Amino acid sequence: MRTVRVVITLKPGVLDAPGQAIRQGLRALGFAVDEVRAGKYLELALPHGAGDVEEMCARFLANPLIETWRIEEGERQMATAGGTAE
Amino acid sequence: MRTVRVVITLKPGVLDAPGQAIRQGLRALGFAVDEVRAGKYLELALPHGAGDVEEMCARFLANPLIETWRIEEGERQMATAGGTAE
Amino acid sequence: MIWGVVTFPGSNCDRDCVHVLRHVLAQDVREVWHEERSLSGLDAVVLPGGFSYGDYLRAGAIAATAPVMDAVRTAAGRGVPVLGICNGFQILTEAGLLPGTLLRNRHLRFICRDVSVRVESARTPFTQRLDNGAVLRMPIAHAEGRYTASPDVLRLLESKRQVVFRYCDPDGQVLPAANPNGAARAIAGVCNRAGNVVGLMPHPERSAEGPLGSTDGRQIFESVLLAIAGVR
Amino acid sequence: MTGIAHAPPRVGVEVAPEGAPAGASGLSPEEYAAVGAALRRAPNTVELRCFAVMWSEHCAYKHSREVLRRLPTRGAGVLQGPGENAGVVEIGGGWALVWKMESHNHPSAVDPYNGAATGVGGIIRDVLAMGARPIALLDSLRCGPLDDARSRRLLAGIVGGIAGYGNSIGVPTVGGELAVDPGYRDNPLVNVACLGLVRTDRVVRGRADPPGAVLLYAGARTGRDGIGGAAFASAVLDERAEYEDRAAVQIGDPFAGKCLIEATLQALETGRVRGVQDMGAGGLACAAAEMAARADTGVVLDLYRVPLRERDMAPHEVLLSESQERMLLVTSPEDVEILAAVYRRWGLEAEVVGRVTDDGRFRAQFDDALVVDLPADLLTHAPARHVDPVPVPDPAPLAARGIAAEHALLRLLATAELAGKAPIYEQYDHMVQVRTVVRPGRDAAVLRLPEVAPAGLALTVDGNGRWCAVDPYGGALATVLEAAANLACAGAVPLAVTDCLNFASPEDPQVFWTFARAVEGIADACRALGVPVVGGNVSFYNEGPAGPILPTPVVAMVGLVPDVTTAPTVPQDDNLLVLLGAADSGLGGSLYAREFCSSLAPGFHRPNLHTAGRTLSCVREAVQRRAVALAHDVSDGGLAAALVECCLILDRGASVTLPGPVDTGALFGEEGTRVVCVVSPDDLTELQSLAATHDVPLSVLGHLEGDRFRIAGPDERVAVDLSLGRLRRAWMSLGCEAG
Ligand SMILES: Nc1ncnc2c1ncn2[C@@H]1O[C@H](COP(=O)(O)OP(=O)(O)O)[C@@H](O)[C@H]1O
Ligand SMILES: [Mg+2]
Repeated sequence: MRTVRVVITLKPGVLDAPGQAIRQGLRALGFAVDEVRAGKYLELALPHGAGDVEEMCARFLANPLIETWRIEEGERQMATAGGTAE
Repeated sequence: MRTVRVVITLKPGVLDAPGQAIRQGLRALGFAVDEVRAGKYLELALPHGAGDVEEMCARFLANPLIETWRIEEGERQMATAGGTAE
Repeated sequence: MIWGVVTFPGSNCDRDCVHVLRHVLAQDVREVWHEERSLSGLDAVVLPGGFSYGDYLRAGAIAATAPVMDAVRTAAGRGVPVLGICNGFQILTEAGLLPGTLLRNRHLRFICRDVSVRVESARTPFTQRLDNGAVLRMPIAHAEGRYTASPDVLRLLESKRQVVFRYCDPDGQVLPAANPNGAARAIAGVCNRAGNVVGLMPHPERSAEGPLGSTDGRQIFESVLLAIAGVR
Repeated sequence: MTGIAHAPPRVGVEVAPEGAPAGASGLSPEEYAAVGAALRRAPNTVELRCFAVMWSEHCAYKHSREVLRRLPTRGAGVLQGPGENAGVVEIGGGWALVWKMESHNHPSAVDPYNGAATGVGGIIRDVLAMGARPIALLDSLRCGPLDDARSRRLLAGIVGGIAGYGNSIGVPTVGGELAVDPGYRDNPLVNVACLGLVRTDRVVRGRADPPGAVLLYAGARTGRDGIGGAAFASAVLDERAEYEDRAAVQIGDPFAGKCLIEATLQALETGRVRGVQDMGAGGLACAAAEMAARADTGVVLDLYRVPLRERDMAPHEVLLSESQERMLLVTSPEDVEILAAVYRRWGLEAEVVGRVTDDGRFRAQFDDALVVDLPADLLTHAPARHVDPVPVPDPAPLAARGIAAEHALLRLLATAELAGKAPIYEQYDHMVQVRTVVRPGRDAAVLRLPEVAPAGLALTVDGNGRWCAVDPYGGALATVLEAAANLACAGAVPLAVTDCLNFASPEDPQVFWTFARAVEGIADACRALGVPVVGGNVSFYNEGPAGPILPTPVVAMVGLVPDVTTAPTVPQDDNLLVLLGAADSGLGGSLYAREFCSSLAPGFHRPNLHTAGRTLSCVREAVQRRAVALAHDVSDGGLAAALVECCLILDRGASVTLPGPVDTGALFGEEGTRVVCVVSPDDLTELQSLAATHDVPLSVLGHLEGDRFRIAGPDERVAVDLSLGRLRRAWMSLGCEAG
C-alpha cells in the first residue's frame, strides 16, 4: 500500500474568501499576519498498481479552472501527526 | 517575511465524512483507492516577530477537540506549485 | 410532455420540483435515480437543489461522477432541455456541461432570501416565454453561489448571449448591492453554447405558487412547455 | 455473595469492585448499592458503564420525574404523549403532527458548531422515529452578552452548526429566538424543536415486539464518538471542560442524516417495520433497553455484528457509542432483506444486531461471551432522587436610573432579544419543502399543509429567563401565554406544547424549588388554554464558573391555522393602531429592568389566565376573519417596542397617543397579554364588536403615518419622536459573523 498526499490550493488571482476571513479572524485575536491562503489537504491510501494521482487531481480532486495541486509521495502522516493536542 | 504552512487533519477515529465521499467519487470514476482522509491546508505569510503559530492553531485555526495539526516552516509554495493546470 | 427530476443522495429540492411540475403545472414526471443510465423518453430534465454527497470536496463534484450524468450528457447533446437549479447548477458546471464554476459566497455564509434577477437571454427553452430585461423575484438558498470563470470565458459568455440571468434590484438595475454572493458580473444563471442546458442559483420551484410569495419562477417551467410545443 | 439470580456474565470482562464504584461512573453509593441489591451480585464493568449512562440525569430524569407528572398530557387529538421519542397529535384528514424539542447545551458549550449540528440531527431522528417526515425546525438560543467577542464567536458557531446540518438535510428552520445573559456565557443554551408530519395509520413506536423479531441496525457505522455523552450532559461544566471532555464530542454527517431520513421513510412505507428508535444518548444500549422495557419484552444484542468504523472497539464502546445517524428497527426475520436493501440503496449500513426475547432481560454478547445480562426495566428505571425544595427570596427592590425614553428605546431595540434576527435566519434555509407561507421575522411562522388544505400549522418557541428569575411560577406561565399569543397573531388554535426545562443543579434546594414552580406555571397555563404537553426534555446542571444560569423553561407551541390563505395583506391606506388586552403596570423582570435598573426588579405581575385567554381568542378570531391587517403581541421591550416592530415590518411611521401617563412602566412594562393590531378604519367596528363579545379592553392608540415614530401622552407631551431610519438602524445591529 502506498500513501500519497495531495495539497490543493486556489490559483493565484482567484479570490480566496476563506483565506481572507481566516486572516481577519487571526487579527481579531491579536495575531499579526500578512496573508492567508486556504486550501485542501488529502491523504490517499492506494493499492499497488493504483492509477495516476495526477489524473485523479485533474479529473476530480481539483477543479483545474481555479485550483492547482501538488502531489507528495511518502509515509502516511496523519496518524502520527504532531500538534499539541494529545 | 516568513511563510508557514499548516496542515490540519482529523484525529484518528474521528468521523471523516468528506473523506468517505471523496473515496466514493474516485471509485465511481474507476480509480482504485483504499482510503481517503480529508484535511485543511493553510499558508500563512507572517511578519517578522509574529506570534506563535502553534497558539494560532490551538486557539483558532484548528478545533483541538477533533483535529490535530502539523506546522512546516518554509518557502512559499502556492504560487509556484505544480499541477498540470495552466 | 414528460419531465425527469433526478435524485442524487443528498438532493433536497427534488420533491419540491416534482410537486410543482406535477401539481401546479399538471405535467408527467419521472423520478430518476442517480444510478440510472438512460433518460430516453424524457422531454426535459431537472437537476434539483440540495447538498448532493454533502457537497463534500466541492459542491456538485461527486454527483458529477454519478452514472446518470452520462445520460444527462447524451440527452443534452440531443438538444433536450436540461435545467440545473442551485446544486443542480453546481453539478452541471462540475460535469463540464456548463462553463465556469461556483465558489463560496463572498461573505462565506449560507444565505436564504428573495432576490431579483433580470432575464438576459430569452433564447433558451427556459426563458423563451420571457422578454429580455424582464425582472423575476425568486428565493436563493446557497453557500456556494459565487459564479466565477476566466476573463476569456466571461467575455465569450457575454458575446454568445450565454448569460441567462443577472442579479439586479427590483427595478432591474444591476448594482453591487443587489449581488448577494459576489458573482462575477452579477451572473445568476448561464446556458451552454446551444442554449438548451441552463443552470441558475435561484429557486424557481419555490416561487411558483401565490401563497409562497411569488409566481415568477413558474414562467421558467412554463417556457419549456412552449418551447416543446414549438410556439413562438 | 449468595443466591446469585443470574450468573454474572463471564468472559473478558472484569467484575467491578464491590462498594463504591469508580467516581467516573457517576452513580452515587446508594445507586450502586441499589444495583447490587437488584442484581444480587456486583455488576461487571460493562454493565456498570451501562448504568452510569442509563441512570444519568439526562436519560433517567431522576430529579424531575415526579414534578413532570403535574403537566397536562392528554387532549382530544393526542395519539402519543410523553414517553415515546416524540409526541403525536391528530390534525384531521388522516394526518398527524409530531412535535419534540431537545436541548444540546453542554455539547454546544464544548464545541459550538458540532454541538449544535448534532442537536439538530438528534431531534430530527426523534421525529423520524415516530414514522414522520421532519418538515420544520425552530431554534431557541441563549449565550453571553454579544459585546464580548467570545460570545459572538460562540453564537456564530452555534448558528453555523444549525445551518450546516439543517440546510443540508433539507428541513427548513422557520423560527427561533435569541436571548443573552452573563449566566449563559460559559453555558449557552441550544434548544431545537422539530415538527414532523405522518399519516395516522403510519405512526410507529419505539417498541421491541414481538419476541422472535429481530433488531436491525441501520445507518452510519459506529465509532468511538461521544462515549458517555449522556453522563457528560448531566455533569456541571467546569472551566477545563473544553479540553478534557474530548471523547464526549460527537460529529454529525448531515449527508448521512439526509440519506437516513429518506431510507427510513421508504422502509416504513413497506409496512414491515414493527418498531423504531433512534440511537441517541446512551447509544445502542439505551435504544435497545428502552424498546424492550416499553414492550415488556427482552433483547439480546450481538455486539460483534455492529458495523464499526474502527477496529478493536471494546464492548462498552460498541454499546454506548453516540455515533450519529443511526436507527434501530424491529422487524420480522423474513422482512430483514427487504428493509436492508432500502438502506443499502442509500449507501447506508444495515445489519441484524440482535433479537427480541420474552424474558425481560437486556443481554449483550461479544464474540461468544455474554458481557451484559440485566433486567431491562432496571436499566431504564433509575431510582428517583428527592430534594426538599427551598423557596428563593424575592429579588432586591428596583433602583432605576433616570433614562430618557428615546434613549432607552434605541438601546432596547439594539439588544440581542429585540434586534432583527435576519442575520441569523437568513443563514437558515427556511423555504425548502415549499411550505413556508409566513417566513421568520414575524410572531409565528406558518406552514401550509397541502395534505389537509387549506389548513396550515403555526409554530413558535419562547422562553424568558428574566421573568422566571423574578417569579418562576408566573414567568413560566407568562412564557406559555406568550407562545400562545404568537400563535394567535397568526390566527392559530394551539394544538400542542413541547418544552425544554433548562436549569442549574437540581441538587440545590433553591434550584429545585424554582424548577418545580416553573413546571407548575407551565402546567396551569397549558391547562387553562387546553393545550397538552406532548413531550419535552429536562436539562439540569447548566452552570459555569460564574454561577448558575437563569432558570429558563423554553416552550415550543404548534397550532392549527384553519385557512392559510387568510394571511392578511396590509393595505396602504390609513391604518389605525389598536391595543387589545390590559396590563398591570410595572417593570418586574423586564428587558428595561435588566438594561437600566440595579436588579431585575421584584413584582412581576402574573398574567391573569382568564383575561389572557379571552384576549387571545379575540385576536385569533380577528385574524381569521381578516379584521386586522397585522397583529403583534407585546413582549420583550413592552408596548413601545411592539409598536416600533409593527412600524418596521410595514415600513411606515406612526403617531401614537397613550391614554394614561407615559412613564417607563407604560412604555416598557412587559406584563399582561396584550396585542397591537393594525386595523383599517373600515374594520374598526368589527374589531370593536369582537372585543366586546370577548370582554377584552380595546383602545385606539393612533395611526400609521409618515416616516417618524411618535408617542405622546394625553397631555400631548411628546415622549418619543424618532425617525424610522434611526430606529431601524438600532434594530439592525445584530452581529453574527461567520466563525
Ligand atoms: N435563533 C433564531 N433562529 C431563527 N429565527 C429566529 C431566531 N431568533 C428569532 N428568530 C425569528 O425572529 C422573529 C422575532 O423573534 P422574537 O423577537 O423572539 O419574536 P417574539 O417576541 O414574537 O417571540 C421571529 O420570527 C423568530 O422566529
Ligand atoms: Mg411575538
